[in-house]
Amino acid sequence: MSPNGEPMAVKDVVNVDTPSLAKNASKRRRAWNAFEKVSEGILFASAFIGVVTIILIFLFLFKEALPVLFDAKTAASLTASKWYPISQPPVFGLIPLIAGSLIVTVGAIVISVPLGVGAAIYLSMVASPMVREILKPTIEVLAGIPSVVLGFFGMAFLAPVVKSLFNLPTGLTALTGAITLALMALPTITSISEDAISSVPGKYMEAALSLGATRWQAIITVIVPAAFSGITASVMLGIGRAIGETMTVLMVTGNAGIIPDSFLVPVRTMTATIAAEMGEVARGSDHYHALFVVGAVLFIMTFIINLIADMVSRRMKEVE
Amino acid sequence: MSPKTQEKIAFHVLRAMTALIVLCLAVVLWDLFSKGFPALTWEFITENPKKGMTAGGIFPAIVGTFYLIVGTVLFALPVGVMTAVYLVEYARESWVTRVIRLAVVNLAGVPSVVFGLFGLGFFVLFLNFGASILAGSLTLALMVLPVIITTSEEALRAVPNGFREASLALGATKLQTILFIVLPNALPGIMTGSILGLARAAGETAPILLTAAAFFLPRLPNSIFDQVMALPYHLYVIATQVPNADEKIPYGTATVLMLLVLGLNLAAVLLRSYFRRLRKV
Amino acid sequence: MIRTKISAENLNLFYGDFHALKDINISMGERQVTALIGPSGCGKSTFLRCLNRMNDIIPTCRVQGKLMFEDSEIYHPDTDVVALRKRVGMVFQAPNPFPKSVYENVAYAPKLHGLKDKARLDEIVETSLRQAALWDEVKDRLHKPALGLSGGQQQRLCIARALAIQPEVLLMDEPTSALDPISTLKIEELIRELKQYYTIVIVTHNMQQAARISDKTAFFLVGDLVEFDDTEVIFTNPKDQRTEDYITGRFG
Amino acid sequence: MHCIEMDHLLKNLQHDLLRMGAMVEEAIYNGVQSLVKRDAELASTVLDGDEKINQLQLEIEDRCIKLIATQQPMAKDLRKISATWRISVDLERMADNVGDICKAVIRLNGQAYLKPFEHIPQMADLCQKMVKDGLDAYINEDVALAVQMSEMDHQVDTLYREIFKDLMEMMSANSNVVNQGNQLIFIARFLERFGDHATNIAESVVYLVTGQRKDLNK
Repeated sequence: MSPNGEPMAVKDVVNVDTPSLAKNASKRRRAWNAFEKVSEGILFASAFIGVVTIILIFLFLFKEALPVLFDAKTAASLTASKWYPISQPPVFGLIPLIAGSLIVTVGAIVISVPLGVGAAIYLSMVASPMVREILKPTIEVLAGIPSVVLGFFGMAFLAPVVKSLFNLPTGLTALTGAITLALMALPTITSISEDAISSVPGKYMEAALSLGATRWQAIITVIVPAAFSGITASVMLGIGRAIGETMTVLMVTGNAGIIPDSFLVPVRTMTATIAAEMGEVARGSDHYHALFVVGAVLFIMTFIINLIADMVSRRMKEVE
Repeated sequence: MSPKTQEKIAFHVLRAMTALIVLCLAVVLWDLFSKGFPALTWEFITENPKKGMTAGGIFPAIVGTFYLIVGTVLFALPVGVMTAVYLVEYARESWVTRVIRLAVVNLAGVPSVVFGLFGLGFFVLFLNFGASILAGSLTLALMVLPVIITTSEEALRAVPNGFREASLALGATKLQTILFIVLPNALPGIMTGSILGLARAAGETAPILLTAAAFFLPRLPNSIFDQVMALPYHLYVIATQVPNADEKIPYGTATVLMLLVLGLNLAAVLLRSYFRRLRKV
Repeated sequence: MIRTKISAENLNLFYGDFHALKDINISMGERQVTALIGPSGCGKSTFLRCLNRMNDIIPTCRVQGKLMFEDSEIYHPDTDVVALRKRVGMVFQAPNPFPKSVYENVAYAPKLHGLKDKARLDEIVETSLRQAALWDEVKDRLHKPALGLSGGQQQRLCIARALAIQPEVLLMDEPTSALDPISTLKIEELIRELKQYYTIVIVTHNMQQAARISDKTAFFLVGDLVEFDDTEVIFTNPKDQRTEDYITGRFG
Repeated sequence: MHCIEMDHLLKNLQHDLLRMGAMVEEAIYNGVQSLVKRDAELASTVLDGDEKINQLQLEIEDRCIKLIATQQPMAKDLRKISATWRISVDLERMADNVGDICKAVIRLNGQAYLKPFEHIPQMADLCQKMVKDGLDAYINEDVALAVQMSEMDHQVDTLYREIFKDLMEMMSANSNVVNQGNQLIFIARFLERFGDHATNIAESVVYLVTGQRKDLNK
């Protein structure tokens, strides 16, 4: 293993443009240095587009929502228990819409969290690698189904089932909405929880097993708590996805603007209201601005959920 | 009950839960495809809708969705990747960086219909683009931007720091290191993430509902300021607003949309595994 | 008389408020192997990374004092880091070849610095690989992925990659800590060979390694350069009690 | 994988030891010559040379220490260093013995001898051969040769006893020769010691090759 004798004479070729350590020693270096500066500027500018967007969204929602809030009559009706935008005078009660969004979301979460987390534990800790390699992408296919397609499925397949099962006048109910939304939230929850659980270091499991725990005890007492922040984040994202979902609920919840008293009645969510009515209102009318109020409320609610999710995951990180 | 029995029961319950999810998926796919595939004829794909959308094809909707996706890519991909590069490679911990991150996180949480409202207020009305491909694409782009930023960030962070150090130590500049080492290594991840983002954009209805989609427009758009039909919106319209349409039409439309979206997803998955295999010797 | 290649005069380095290097005075000779030893966190790697300014990556890092590369001040505001790094190459703790072919790894830096001539590149790749004692093992698989090589081969590839731009100084940050004993021995042999042409500064956790391969040894302790002398002196008759304690394993 | 560096350093060390051995060989030859030829001048030259040998011994010892400190020798490498070190010590003592012989020669200061030498040159020849054999055995790692040296040492011892007996008889017969007789007994005694040290070299060689201790000094 003797190297090939003489040092190479490449220096004349490679280092030709930098005889000294001084900056800008050559044209080429000067050009690069300038190019570096400009590039960083451009990158920074594009990174700021996100910030600009969120500010603009905020501004536009509230700019368009303000006229309703400043008009005493319409502002008063916001707390009404009915959403009758085309009656005379119109009633823009937000409560049924918020209630509608909440009931559907809660329903979806009640269904999807246990299933999703359970499946995540199964995939990451119980299933053989081959089964996981097949099932994880399979479940992620659910995430790929467009909401309008799921809505259509809910309408065409699920609603008749719900209708005949509970003997209802219509199958388009909060329950139908909750089930379809659960289908949408499931892959998010499963996939992210699975990642969180899988990324718990294997040594934890080994340590627990070496102390005489069964795999199941190790999973429940060590692995899942260690992955808790990731699981929480997945649930929060699932909630966010469910509450902001539009087309599915628009198509399957029946859209009745009243406060629901059970899961088996039609409800009207905030998102569906905007989607359904915005196309038909006159620009600049009270109704138009009222829909922006709905949008603003929705925006704030999701904002808060995101904030909570962020805080939870940050606190968990600090604990670790 | 012994721990061993507990374990057995628990594992069976978990297995059943997983099976239930897969079963749901199977039902959805079976219902859609069993009724949708028979509708997929050459005419259905290449012809305009007829008789008030109760018959005919969905060609304009397919083309419209295609235009919207292309528009979205053109805007979202460069901005998203550049943002990610800035955040991963340049940003130092400061309030500016924190604000950018906060914005991205919150942008990801904004409901699609709110993007629609914003697109309507900003692009359609304020910038006066009208309901158009341009307004729709920009709205969709803003919506998928966080997806692309986040996945690109992850892909960039997954590039081992050793590569950067090695390149810098060899006398490469920061930009050269990013261009020649970091980005090529992150490319599979970026592409996978971007395709997943686009798949989402392709299937979205709410943002284009208010900004781009035409209820019925049996011709192809002439410019980016034209309205277009789009597959998801078309499905919504015929499923809810056209009471006496042939069942084949919504099912067929849903199937085409699914094939498009799942195809994009599949492409992303294949791409990822292809690059993974390429990595290994 | 051995010419001084790198020297530090009252060099201080801070990470934020943390004083990581304290008044370092040292002078390293041309074509000598200088080993930096000391317990973890003693500042030896930090010092090594000053020499090609890899510490620049860390935002909170501040440097005071004088650090000279021949006649140029390394931390002078007008110093071009890129030009510096071309002359001061580095090999890292874990082998980190780029996920490219063997050939592309070695050709990376020459290409980067503007060399396009294919024949010339071929020549550089071959010579660098020969110098790194790797040529015979990889000459039939130059265009296969570098990640298919063994750990020891990867590290020698990294050395070849650093040699391809003909640096004058080679910094090595624990280059064998991730390798098995046989590969380690090969790298050590290589270092002895390379010292004919290059000034080598090596950080090592392994005192014995420092003893085996270096001409001079510097012992660092919590940011202080405690002792710097001929390796044989350090290992047979250190002047400072702390050095003695460390190398005899009676530390702490 | 063979450590090239270690081999290189060991070779240097070995080379120094051989150099030292050659110096000792030369010293014993010249020392005995000075005795036979009653050449006090030669004797003092040899005596001066002793300083050089001492210096070389220190150098070898230093090299051994540095080798152990820096190269972490193991197994045979380690035995080689230890054997070399010990041999260098024996060689240094042997040189001292030669020095003592030379001092005796100087003290005799050209006196005419009682009778022609017979046994002492024989002893000297044997001793010289033992140094040579010892170093050959060391270089070639030849255990057989090393073991044979035990026999030579035995002969040296026998010769010494005879010389001692002869000289005692002569001295008790004639008190005028006590002084010269004493000096000659010293000389024989130093040669005998020289042989013992040479046997030590053989023992070191056996240890170097086999790792076993063997007593060759019976």
